[in-house]
Amino acid sequence: MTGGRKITYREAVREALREALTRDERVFLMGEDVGRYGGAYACSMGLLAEFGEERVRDTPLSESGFVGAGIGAALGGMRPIVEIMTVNFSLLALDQIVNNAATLRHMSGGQLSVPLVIRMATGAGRQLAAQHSHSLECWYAHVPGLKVVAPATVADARGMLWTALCDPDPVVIFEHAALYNDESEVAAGGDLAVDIASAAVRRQGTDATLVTYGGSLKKSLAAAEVLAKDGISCEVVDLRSLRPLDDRTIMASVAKTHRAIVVDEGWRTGSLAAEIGTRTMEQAFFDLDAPVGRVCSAEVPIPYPKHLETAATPQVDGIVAAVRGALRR
Amino acid sequence: MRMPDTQKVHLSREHAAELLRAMLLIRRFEERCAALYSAEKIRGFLHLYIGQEANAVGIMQALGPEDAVVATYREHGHALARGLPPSEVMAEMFGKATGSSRGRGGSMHIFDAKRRFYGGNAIVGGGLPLAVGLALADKMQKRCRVTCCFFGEGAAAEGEFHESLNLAALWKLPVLFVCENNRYAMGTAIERSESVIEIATHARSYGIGAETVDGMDVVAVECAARKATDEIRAGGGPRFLENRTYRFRAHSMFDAELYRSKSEVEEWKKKDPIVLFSHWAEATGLLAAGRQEEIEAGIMRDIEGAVAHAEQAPWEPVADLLSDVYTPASGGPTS
Amino acid sequence: MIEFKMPSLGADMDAGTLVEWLKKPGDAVKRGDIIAVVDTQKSAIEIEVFADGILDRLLVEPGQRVPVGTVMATIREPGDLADAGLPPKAVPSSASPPAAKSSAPVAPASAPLVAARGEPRATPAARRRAVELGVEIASVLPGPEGVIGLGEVEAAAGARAPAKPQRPGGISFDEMRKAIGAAMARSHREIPHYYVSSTLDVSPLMAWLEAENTRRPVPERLLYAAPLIRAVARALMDSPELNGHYVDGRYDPAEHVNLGIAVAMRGGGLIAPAILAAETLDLAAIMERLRDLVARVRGGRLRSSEMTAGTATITNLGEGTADSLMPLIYPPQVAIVGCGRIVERPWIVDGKIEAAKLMTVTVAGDHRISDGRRAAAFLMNLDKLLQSPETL
Amino acid sequence: MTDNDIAKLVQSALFAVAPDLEGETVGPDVPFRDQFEIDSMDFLNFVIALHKATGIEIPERDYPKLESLDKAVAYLKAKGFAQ
Repeated sequence: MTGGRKITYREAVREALREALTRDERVFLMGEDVGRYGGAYACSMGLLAEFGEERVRDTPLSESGFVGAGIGAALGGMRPIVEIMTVNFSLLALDQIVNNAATLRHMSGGQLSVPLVIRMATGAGRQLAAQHSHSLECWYAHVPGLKVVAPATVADARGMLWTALCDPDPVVIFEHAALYNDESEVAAGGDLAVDIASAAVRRQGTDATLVTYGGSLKKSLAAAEVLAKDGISCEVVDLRSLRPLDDRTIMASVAKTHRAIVVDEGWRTGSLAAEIGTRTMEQAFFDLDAPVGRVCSAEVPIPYPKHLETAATPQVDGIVAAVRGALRR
Repeated sequence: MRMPDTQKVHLSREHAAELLRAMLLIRRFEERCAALYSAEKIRGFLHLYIGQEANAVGIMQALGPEDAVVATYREHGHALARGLPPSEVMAEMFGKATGSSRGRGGSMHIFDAKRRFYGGNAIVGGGLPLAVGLALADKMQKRCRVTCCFFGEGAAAEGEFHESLNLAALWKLPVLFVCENNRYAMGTAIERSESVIEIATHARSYGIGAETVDGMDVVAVECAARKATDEIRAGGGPRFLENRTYRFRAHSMFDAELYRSKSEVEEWKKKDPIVLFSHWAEATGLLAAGRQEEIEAGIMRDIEGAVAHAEQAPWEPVADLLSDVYTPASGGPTS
Repeated sequence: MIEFKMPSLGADMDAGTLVEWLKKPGDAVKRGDIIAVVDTQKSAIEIEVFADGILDRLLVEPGQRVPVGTVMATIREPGDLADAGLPPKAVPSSASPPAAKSSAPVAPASAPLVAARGEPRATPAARRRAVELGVEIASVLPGPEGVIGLGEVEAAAGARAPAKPQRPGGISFDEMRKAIGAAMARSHREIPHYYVSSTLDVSPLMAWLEAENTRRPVPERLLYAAPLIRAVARALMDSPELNGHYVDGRYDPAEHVNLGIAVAMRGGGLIAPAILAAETLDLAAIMERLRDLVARVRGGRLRSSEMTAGTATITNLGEGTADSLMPLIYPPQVAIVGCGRIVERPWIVDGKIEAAKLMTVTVAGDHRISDGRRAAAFLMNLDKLLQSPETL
Repeated sequence: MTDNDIAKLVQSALFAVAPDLEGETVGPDVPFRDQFEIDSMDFLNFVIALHKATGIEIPERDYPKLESLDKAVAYLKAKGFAQ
């Protein structure tokens, strides 16, 4: 990319936060340890000094309270960004997200909007065991009234926040914790907002479509690379938006490759992969030359030891095997 | 009935008539709702406010149009007290398109954005964080407004109650917490659900100025509310009122009331806020003879008008089922 | 209640596609009535019913492809009440393994599907492409894991002659070839063939025929195939070891000669429907049957009994072809008679060289049932019959 | 009746006995047998069809005169089937 510069995913999130706080006075960041500590994943490091305590607001450990306060503040005309440390903790705020943020517009007959952005870390890979490693994105993607996005690249991490803030409805952003150290070039300056409603084809291919998102994108790309050496050409679709799902991009790819494998770090049962598989059956049945494949997490709370954590979550080998299975070779 | 301690309330004849009118409107409106429920015009849950009218009416006297109200699923009383037109509230009870929430909410979810009436929350305790956030927005935008949050004593057992009190106190937010302690969390008596039955104690433990108020006395409630909102507007942070009150009707229409005795209900009915207030006002000459009948007649006309409106109002077409899930401009998903 | 099942119309048939029902529920059916038309790999076949009764329920819809043995309809016998209960299983139990899957599968989701016996496991994309390309899915050779995918369909389409993609009745050349291949491979693999041949003087036959045809008006003229068939049928009646079915290690000689007539199809391929009880028919009747068979082979509609009832087969190369052939037996039959073209050659009769019309006839027999001596006796018998055509 | 009409009649007789050939182009001077793998039964049926259509008796020895489209047209004309 010309004129680009190399930054990490974490820096991208931080830049996006800084940009948002600078561009719009109504924006403020709120969450546990976002201020003095600098954010559990150091995404907001330095922002407190720059923007002050009012706008970079440390909260008590009360997820329901501060997420609900974020909803109230959004109703009151602010543009809050609420950070929840991990998706596991977000369950304490599920009431506010599902019963309030997602419903207020509808329940009020269209009178209210909740322009709230909730960010949270998700996913396994750092040996944090069963209360810090899960991928529950699909629980949120299940809920009408919410929008759910998952930036899988540094550029998306840099760009999606602003787009989310511009949205009049609640947007939940899932940042896979294993991505924060990833480094990549992003365009310098300009309007970095990216489309959060459509999927991106990250690699073109002809033999099989890998549908994935978030932390599984790089594994899927790696698998595609392995398969390419054997002459198997994979198309890799990065969903980016988990709600709404961009059916059109998925189905266009399946129509081309005739095989779909969904790579999803969530548990298989009731997963996003299940949803995508079903939609593919509904919309692209006659394009399919193999059953839709799924590479998901094993049905177990994510274990602590490295080898078990690895075994429990989607890996390159498993993706490669699933593609070969679909191709019957 | 005793005279209020504070002399801040200037009870003009006009104001007394207004208090009586507001309480009677809720009472008669809800009595009509009960009948309409039996006639299957109103469905779902219906939690009547009858007996607690003094709370909504008294508190609203202290709030201006710029202030916000967050209420519970018993909020038709609060909505009427806040000034929502009875016809819109009734249409909402019916689920009609002209209802205050276009029929999408029903009895538990009455909203009115222009009157800053934020529902209508059917999750016990769920409204408190919203009120905290609304107040936070006001404070951050340096607007001198109060957000008043109604909830029952049952909410004090919820985590969100404590999280919200803590946050509001921590950030000195302009919230008026109003606990309508009617002694029953659905069918569970306060002694069986709360380790501390004086709910105001919790607020004080978070450093919030709190008062216990006779919730059957509309003047007492108004006085306490005026004092609290004055302190909030002066930048004193949140205040907390625990209004001791009682609902005369069952929790909802499906409640056999096995958890309380008839004699207890009868005992409380002696403290009926409308009867007490009207007798007192007549006795003190604030309410002329025959004035109440006049007010009643006007209310009945309003209610019949509201029912007629609700009956005739259109249903929302099924074709619009998916509307109001996302803001249209945001291009929300339809799949 | 009688179950009307998808019949097996040949050794090589494992499934068929219903083309149409010719009767509807409530119709009375008699033994021998044709009630359905089924597409096989070879032809559209009219299916007869083998019992009297009232057609009760139709369980298979036109266009549906079902394995042999699948109950396609139920027939109420006189005295049966209408079936008020559950419909019989549409697929015989042996054809549908129970899907006993664990509720908590740990295997990858892309584990192969369990297919019913005989059902080609073709992917949705393959099925659609097959329709687009005019390829019958059953004719496609499955790929790895027994699955017919896009690749297999496209390969099959690419291998096919492009000029005439379809037989009448929608039968593809590929499919025909595959069916013949399967049957003949089985024949070659399972049947120990022996061959015996003789060159027969058919001059008297041809002379007689020419005289006959001169006499007969055009519509009544005979082909030499007619007396030949009659002579073969009569000779077979005297050779029970050459006329019957060998099934599961048991030989069952036939009472009649249901003589399969190998009819070549334009563009390649062969089909051998039978003339039933050929030995009982006179020349005119044989000629009529032959004409009818050929017409229906061309038009793509044969009867199921014609496809299954053959007890022996004759294959007659005809004019402008070759002198002799070594045919393969069509299982479960045990013999086939191959006739070369008629050629005029020098021939010694009573020590003198004469010009004679000759035909070399080869019998292929099944060594499990008979030996060459039996076939030789048959040929001698046939020769004798052909020398007196007027008696045929 | 023109040659063309007679040729049409011959063709329809051919297609009547071999419906699977319907729509094929019939070369005028190539023997049917070579073009379409016509066998003796087909040919006999073809002769019968011509006979029925024209009423002309066609002796067996004349069969070779009907082996192609041009020849068949010429034969039928020679037999007086033109009026």
